[in-house]
Amino acid sequence: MALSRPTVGSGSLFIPKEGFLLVDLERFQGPLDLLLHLIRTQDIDIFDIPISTITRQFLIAVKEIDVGQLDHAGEFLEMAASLVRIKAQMLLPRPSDDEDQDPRAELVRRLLEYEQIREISMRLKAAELERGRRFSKGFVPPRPRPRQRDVPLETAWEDVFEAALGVELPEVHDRGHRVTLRPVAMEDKVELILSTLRHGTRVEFSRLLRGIGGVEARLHGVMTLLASLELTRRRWVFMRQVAPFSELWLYRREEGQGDEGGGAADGVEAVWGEEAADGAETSGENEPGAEPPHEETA
Amino acid sequence: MNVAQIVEAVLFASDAPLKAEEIARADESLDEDRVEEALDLLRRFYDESERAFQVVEVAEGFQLLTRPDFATYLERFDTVPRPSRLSGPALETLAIVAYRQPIGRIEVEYIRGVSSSGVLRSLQDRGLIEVVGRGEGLGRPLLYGTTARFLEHFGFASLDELPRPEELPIVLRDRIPLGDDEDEGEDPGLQPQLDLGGGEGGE
Amino acid sequence: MNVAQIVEAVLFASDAPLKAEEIARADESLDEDRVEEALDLLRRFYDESERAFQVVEVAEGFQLLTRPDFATYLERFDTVPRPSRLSGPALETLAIVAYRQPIGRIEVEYIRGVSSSGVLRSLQDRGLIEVVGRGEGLGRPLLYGTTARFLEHFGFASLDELPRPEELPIVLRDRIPLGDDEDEGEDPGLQPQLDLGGGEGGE
Repeated sequence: MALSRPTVGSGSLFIPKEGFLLVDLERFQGPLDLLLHLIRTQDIDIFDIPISTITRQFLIAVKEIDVGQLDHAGEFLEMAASLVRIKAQMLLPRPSDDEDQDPRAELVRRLLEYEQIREISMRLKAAELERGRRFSKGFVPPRPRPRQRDVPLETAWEDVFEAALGVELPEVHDRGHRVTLRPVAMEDKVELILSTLRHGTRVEFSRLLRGIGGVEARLHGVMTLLASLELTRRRWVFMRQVAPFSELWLYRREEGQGDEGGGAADGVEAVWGEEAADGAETSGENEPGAEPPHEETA
Repeated sequence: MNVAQIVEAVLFASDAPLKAEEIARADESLDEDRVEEALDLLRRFYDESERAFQVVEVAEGFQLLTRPDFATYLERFDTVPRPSRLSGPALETLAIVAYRQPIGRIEVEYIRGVSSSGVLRSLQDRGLIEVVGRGEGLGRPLLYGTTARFLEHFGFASLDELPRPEELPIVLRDRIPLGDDEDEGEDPGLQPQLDLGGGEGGE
Repeated sequence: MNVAQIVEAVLFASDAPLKAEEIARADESLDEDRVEEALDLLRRFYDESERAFQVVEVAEGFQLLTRPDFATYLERFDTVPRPSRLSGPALETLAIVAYRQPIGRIEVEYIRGVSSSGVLRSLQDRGLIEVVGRGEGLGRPLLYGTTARFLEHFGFASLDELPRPEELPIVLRDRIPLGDDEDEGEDPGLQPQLDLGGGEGGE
């Protein structure tokens, strides 16, 4: 991923002066941290965030993410999606200009709250450091512990019974901790779309999300959309929607329609190309049309 | 044996803070008040005789700890256990739990913007937070709160010693355009929950 | 900082006895002789001011320990049985074991959604549950059930007396099977908890 910096051919994109965007994303604890960094280092009034500028900068930074490596890549992308949504909402005429209707309000609230939490955790760190300068008694001779068995128990059956009434099987995501720990990988979605389209010429977007519910649904939706956009940009698929909010269809582009060189200068291209190639290899399928524009040298 | 001696022996033989009423269990002749008196006496004696340790109020109890000035000498010894340091994510998560307890995982994740089950788990394993109940709603989510060990780790006497939001440079009140919260219904800043901490302090 | 203070701090905070030459490493200004002098000074001071602790020389070096005369208080302090209540997690775990016995740790953790080896251990220590057998499958897991003490404490003549009203969660009332992977013995989703569970059990 270090190969291509966001040189981003299109001149429309904001290129930071000092290059502060070229920071190690691992340094940031999450999307809110990154957003705050962008806002605070540029002396932006947090109550009047220039949403399109910030969105652009955020997207540039997020393009740096190597999804396979960064723990929280999914969350960065989810934030990217909601920034884009806010940006779109800003363009819509609002009923009145009262502040409550500002699409940015919730984001601002979250950012301020997060900043406060960060300040508190810095204070905690200082307290930890201070406490670390004091030492307790190092050696305490072990003495026999009282036998728990001899300890009178004050608990009544009602307490146990009440606890029994409260027992509930946790939701799937609650016990499958790995599910939430590991972000939804975009390459999986790319692979899902490609393999689905191998068996048919088109597929509904909603069908790609079938069977996914609960808290995960949103993230899966975002990742599937991003994967679709990526494949569209690479001209492996195209998308069609008849009317706003109607079903979104993904169509397979026929062989030969694929654009060999398609935007290969873009940094993202290389990253995704690599992962898509890996995916194709493991599944043992290498359709000529689906050959990613990627050289094995990297 | 006078009271101060007994109290000193008990403090000296413990590796964790003890509440006055716990210390009082050492002898029938003791009660909380007499223990507190003895603690005062010891505190003054250690100060006047310039002991290397003092009586420190931690986690709603009392503990003998070395004065901070001796840290540089002590850090050279392998036989002196090193204090542990928490990671950035752990501190951030603890800050949220401390101020918003009882709080569920989903809310923690909404505030942090990143998934947090791993870090919550590890804080639980270190005894810094614990499950304090279950919330309403779908799946009756587990709610977390801080433990006595949390206070101990940071050297706080009680939750009251946490910085109050109004002391922080970033002020949440007043200026926030509290809009129609789109999905998360409840999210009333940090303010109200602090009372909770205060109430527990128990004076 | 005088020499005696430094020596006192080191002796206090060290978790093992130290020889005079080891203590001398605390500061460049120290050597074995000066440490020995300081040790003498401390020894006399503790005696004269009738501290509850003293400098003790053992084979491996010097240590600060409480005087033997206080042993009875310390013992008492530790063994006075204080009536205690079960915590929320303990109540929940006990309820699950009571209604689903015999049950293994993995299943308890599956239902609770959190690692439970610590809380199972403490219920065992309290004599409320015990190992009643081993399950089938990988590793032949220990199965827990309630004890006679459990029945006695809660006033049941036998387990048949446990109420099973309608409002009891179905997972406890009808003992619905847990997941489709039960027969495989190991739920991959539980893996992380397994590791952590092991850690939590430690003293």
